[in-house]
Amino acid sequence: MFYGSGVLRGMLVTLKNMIQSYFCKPEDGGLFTSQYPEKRLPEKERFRNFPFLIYDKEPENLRCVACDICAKECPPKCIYIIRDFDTDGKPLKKPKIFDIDLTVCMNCGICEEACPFDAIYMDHEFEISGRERQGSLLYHKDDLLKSNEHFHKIRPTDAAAIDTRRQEDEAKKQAVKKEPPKPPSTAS
Amino acid sequence: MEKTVTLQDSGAIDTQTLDINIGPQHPSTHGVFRMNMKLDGETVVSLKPVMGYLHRNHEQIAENMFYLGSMPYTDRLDYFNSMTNNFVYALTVEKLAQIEVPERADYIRVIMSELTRLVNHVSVTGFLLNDLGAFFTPVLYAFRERERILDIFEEVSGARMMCNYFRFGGVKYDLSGEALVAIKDVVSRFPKFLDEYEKLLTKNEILCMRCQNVGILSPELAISASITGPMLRASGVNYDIRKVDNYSIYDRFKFRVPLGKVGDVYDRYYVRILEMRESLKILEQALKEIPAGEIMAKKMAPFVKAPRNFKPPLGESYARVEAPKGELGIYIVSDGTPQPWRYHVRAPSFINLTILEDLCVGHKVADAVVILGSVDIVLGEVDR
Amino acid sequence: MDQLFVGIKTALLSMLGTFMPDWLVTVHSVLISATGIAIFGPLTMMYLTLIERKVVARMQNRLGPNRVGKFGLLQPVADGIKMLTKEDIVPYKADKLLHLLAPITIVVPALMVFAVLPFGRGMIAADLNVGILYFLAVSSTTTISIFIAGWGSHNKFALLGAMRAVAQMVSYEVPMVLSLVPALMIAGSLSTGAIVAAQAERWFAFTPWGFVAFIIFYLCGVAEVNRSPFDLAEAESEIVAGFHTEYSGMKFALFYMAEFMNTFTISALAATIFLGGWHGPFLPSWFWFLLKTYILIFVMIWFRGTLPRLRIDQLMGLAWKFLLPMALVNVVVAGFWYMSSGVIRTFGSIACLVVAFMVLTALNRPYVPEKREYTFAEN
Amino acid sequence: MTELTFIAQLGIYAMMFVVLAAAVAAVTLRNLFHCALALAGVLIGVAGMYLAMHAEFLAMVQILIYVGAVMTLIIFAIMLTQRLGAGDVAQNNKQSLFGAVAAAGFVVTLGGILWKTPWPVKEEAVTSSFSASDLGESLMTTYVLPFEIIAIVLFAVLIGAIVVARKDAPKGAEQ
Repeated sequence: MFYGSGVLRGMLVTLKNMIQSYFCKPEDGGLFTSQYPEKRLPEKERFRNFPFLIYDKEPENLRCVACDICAKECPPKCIYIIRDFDTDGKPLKKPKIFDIDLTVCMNCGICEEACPFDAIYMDHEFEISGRERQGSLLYHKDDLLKSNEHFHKIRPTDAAAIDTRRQEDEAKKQAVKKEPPKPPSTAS
Repeated sequence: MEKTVTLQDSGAIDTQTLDINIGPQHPSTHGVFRMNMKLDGETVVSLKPVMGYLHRNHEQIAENMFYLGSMPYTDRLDYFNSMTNNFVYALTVEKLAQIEVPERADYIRVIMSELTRLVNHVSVTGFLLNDLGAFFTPVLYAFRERERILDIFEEVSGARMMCNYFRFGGVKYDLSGEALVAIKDVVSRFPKFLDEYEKLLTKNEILCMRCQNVGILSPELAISASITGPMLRASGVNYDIRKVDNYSIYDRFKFRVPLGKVGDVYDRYYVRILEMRESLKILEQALKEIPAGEIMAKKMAPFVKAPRNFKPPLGESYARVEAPKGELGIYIVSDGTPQPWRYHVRAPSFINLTILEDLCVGHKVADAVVILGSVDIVLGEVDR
Repeated sequence: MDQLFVGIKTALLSMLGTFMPDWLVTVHSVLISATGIAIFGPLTMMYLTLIERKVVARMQNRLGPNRVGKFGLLQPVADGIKMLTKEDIVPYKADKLLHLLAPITIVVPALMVFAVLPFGRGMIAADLNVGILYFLAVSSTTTISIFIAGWGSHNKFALLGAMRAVAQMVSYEVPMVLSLVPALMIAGSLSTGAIVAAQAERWFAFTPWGFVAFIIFYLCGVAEVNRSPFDLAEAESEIVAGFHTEYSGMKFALFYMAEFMNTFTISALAATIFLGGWHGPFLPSWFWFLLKTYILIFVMIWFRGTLPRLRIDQLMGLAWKFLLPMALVNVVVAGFWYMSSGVIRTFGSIACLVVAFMVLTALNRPYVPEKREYTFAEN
Repeated sequence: MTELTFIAQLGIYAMMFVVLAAAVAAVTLRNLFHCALALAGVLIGVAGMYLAMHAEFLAMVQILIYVGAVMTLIIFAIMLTQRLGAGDVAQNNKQSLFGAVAAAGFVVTLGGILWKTPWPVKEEAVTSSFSASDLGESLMTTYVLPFEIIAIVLFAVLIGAIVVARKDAPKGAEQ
């Protein structure tokens, strides 16, 4: 049409949006920003942030056996594990030191994939801040430990699937322990 | 201020060029990128791009890392489209190790990369308008749609921008029911948004004045400088890798490739809008035909739990993908060990930047900024 | 209600008159209206910044500032305190005197211009019989302060910004003055009060020439104030922040204040000359004046929320090759409108103006958007 | 009302002093940009004096023309030429003594003439209120010929300026 019509049509779009922001719902053109601290968006289950170690019921019997696979798999190498030894020097299946440097970790989730003992999973908690660069953001074992209930709370379906799988392995192991293993010659 | 450059013929007053740095820290260089410009008044006389501020040694790290380890690093290449970066890395390794990808995984991959194309094109037109001076309104309309797609990425892969979702031989998680419903909802709502977006922008006289016949890229220069992506198609050259290579399952979808005629900033802007409409067509077809089934190749099952002892056979392979910014390719030479011997990324933004000087000389300072915006670079990919 | 403020002033003066000699009372009457303006000016500026952020936010489907105070009402106070406490950095090789002089010389004209605006019936601080000329003269001195800012901060971007700003302001003053000529011609006097009186029964904007003059004056006003789509001087995407790149703290706040007060005064003047100033059916006169002015300010904010920016040579082209001839044609049409009467009066002038518009768009071929077609490759 | 006129008188004398000071500064300052600003100060001071003598129209036109346009031109010239605004321009050269003598001679002769001529001041010219519309009428009726001639001169100047500017950018003009 006439020379200024494109500009006017564009301005009508912004005016329509301005009016809609008062009257419409967020889906069809209304205010789609949420006021963060007061009102939070629903968390997605697969959302992954920094990892955490799982323990069943008490913090002592954590699932991690200090096999160091996740430390080797981690691309930016931010996990540091030292195995625990009992009084007379025999290695134990528990980590004495398990540090994750959150300033280095890029929450890619490969440690969760590689861990054969379902010991390390990605957390949902993202409001983490530290006053200085090295100190508080280097999480030690006790900062990382979280209960299985917490895991169920943040990731219900995954936690349930993992628990059923662990129960089956448990049952299979019990079954194998009960009747003695057949001699290898007769194994087909 | 070095020697004076006499631009007019002899006898006229000789002027002095103003040496200006549209420096690494500047509101409209889309990241840390410096343009060392010589100006005569407002007109650009010479322009030297300076890059490398965001170099993170990605290729060297990949050569000391086992294969799956550098998958999350590919997210950081073109941090706007992490899915297409993963796609090309997965394709290269699958070509190297001859891995067959199941049907459903291929469909998921196409859906995800077309969604990233929507995210990228809609944000780029928004940023282009930002360089033109529209005070953030088009960008925020674009980001409203981008948010909806990023929510889908978060629901599917776990992270909004750094998805790390593709695996060699398939994808990490399956596409749940509600995720499919959410994607259908976004895809059905997008055309209405695009019409409103076009009503705001395409016929806008000021946009036409500022973008038409600015930064014209001739097809010959584009081909000789190996420009790819929307920039090449805006100059009228019909070259879209989805059609040329037919990689993955793109040959099953009916879609067209929009081509411009003049090849200026306006054509690059409008070709991207038309490409978004084509991506929507692909998404509709893919969402209709997605089959049920496996999402991970049988061959790769043992390596899911132990990624580090995945050793592809000896040899080299180069796969390329039509990333939203152009032809993104990864070249790997493997020596049988779990770590690639050579790993190189062909970054489209880097190569599209080489002709920035030819486009900008003769235009005004304001045009140089707009031309940089229309070239659509992301410094993560340029500096790697 | 209409004479509320005038009543307050007269009451004050009579109260003062009891114990003061009468010459001191006249001095006080000037002082009262001066303090009235000195309070009103910065106050509108503060709340204009908030209104602008809220309106542009709403256009972008978000809320805008709502943390400081109930609906973000204390946001301007917070901004003010922030500006006061921010360190005021003067570049090393900059010219200290000029760097300090620029913000002062840009705020003074912005405040002086309020004197001539008719806020309501009988509420003009100084009803000069050269009101409009006073407005133009004072607002043309801001070009020099932009020069001082550009040169004083010894920064290439500031220099570029100053050059652009001055070229823009000088070349937009000509069509602005010429667009006022028809209104002054019909009203017969330069004083703002007389112009408002002349629009008692029919606002100038409702006459054909008045509408065109209003559009031209308004566009030139937006350019004069360096606001979008003509905000070339402080184009953040090209030359960082133009002439006030090197300013921070209170000096930057002064530039900000000058820009917003100029926005208010230009809209107020456009409302006075073309939208019948404080004329309005039953609401009090000063309310009508503020309502019209804020509507025009809303349109300026609306421009900022929507339109991209013009390039420097297109900007010049628009002023010299489009607005100026249009304003000249408009002066002739206004004369024709004044002389003729009846049907040919309105239709004749409208036809004339439309033809001029078409001819000018035809002549400005490079600025008119071309038709583009795109082919689709199948394979 | 005598106190008011006394304060007004005081104000006018203060303004005159400021104008004189600015004029001296305009000539003697080292940095050329500061001189230009001092000149702007002088012009605004002169406009203030017109206001004091109730010639509002003349004051406004003075500011509009001189401060708005002429000063802009001067500052443009200073900023655009090399090394002019940088502030280290040599102030005086060898002929400064000879210049001073010539200036003193000029001041003396001018002062003498000013002092001796009887300024014929008619009574009603001072008190008559003079508005812009009277100026307009007189321009259109009695002085219409000079008005037209000035218009033609300005027109010629405009065309001249465009022609000069055109010659400057023959190559890049039509890009």
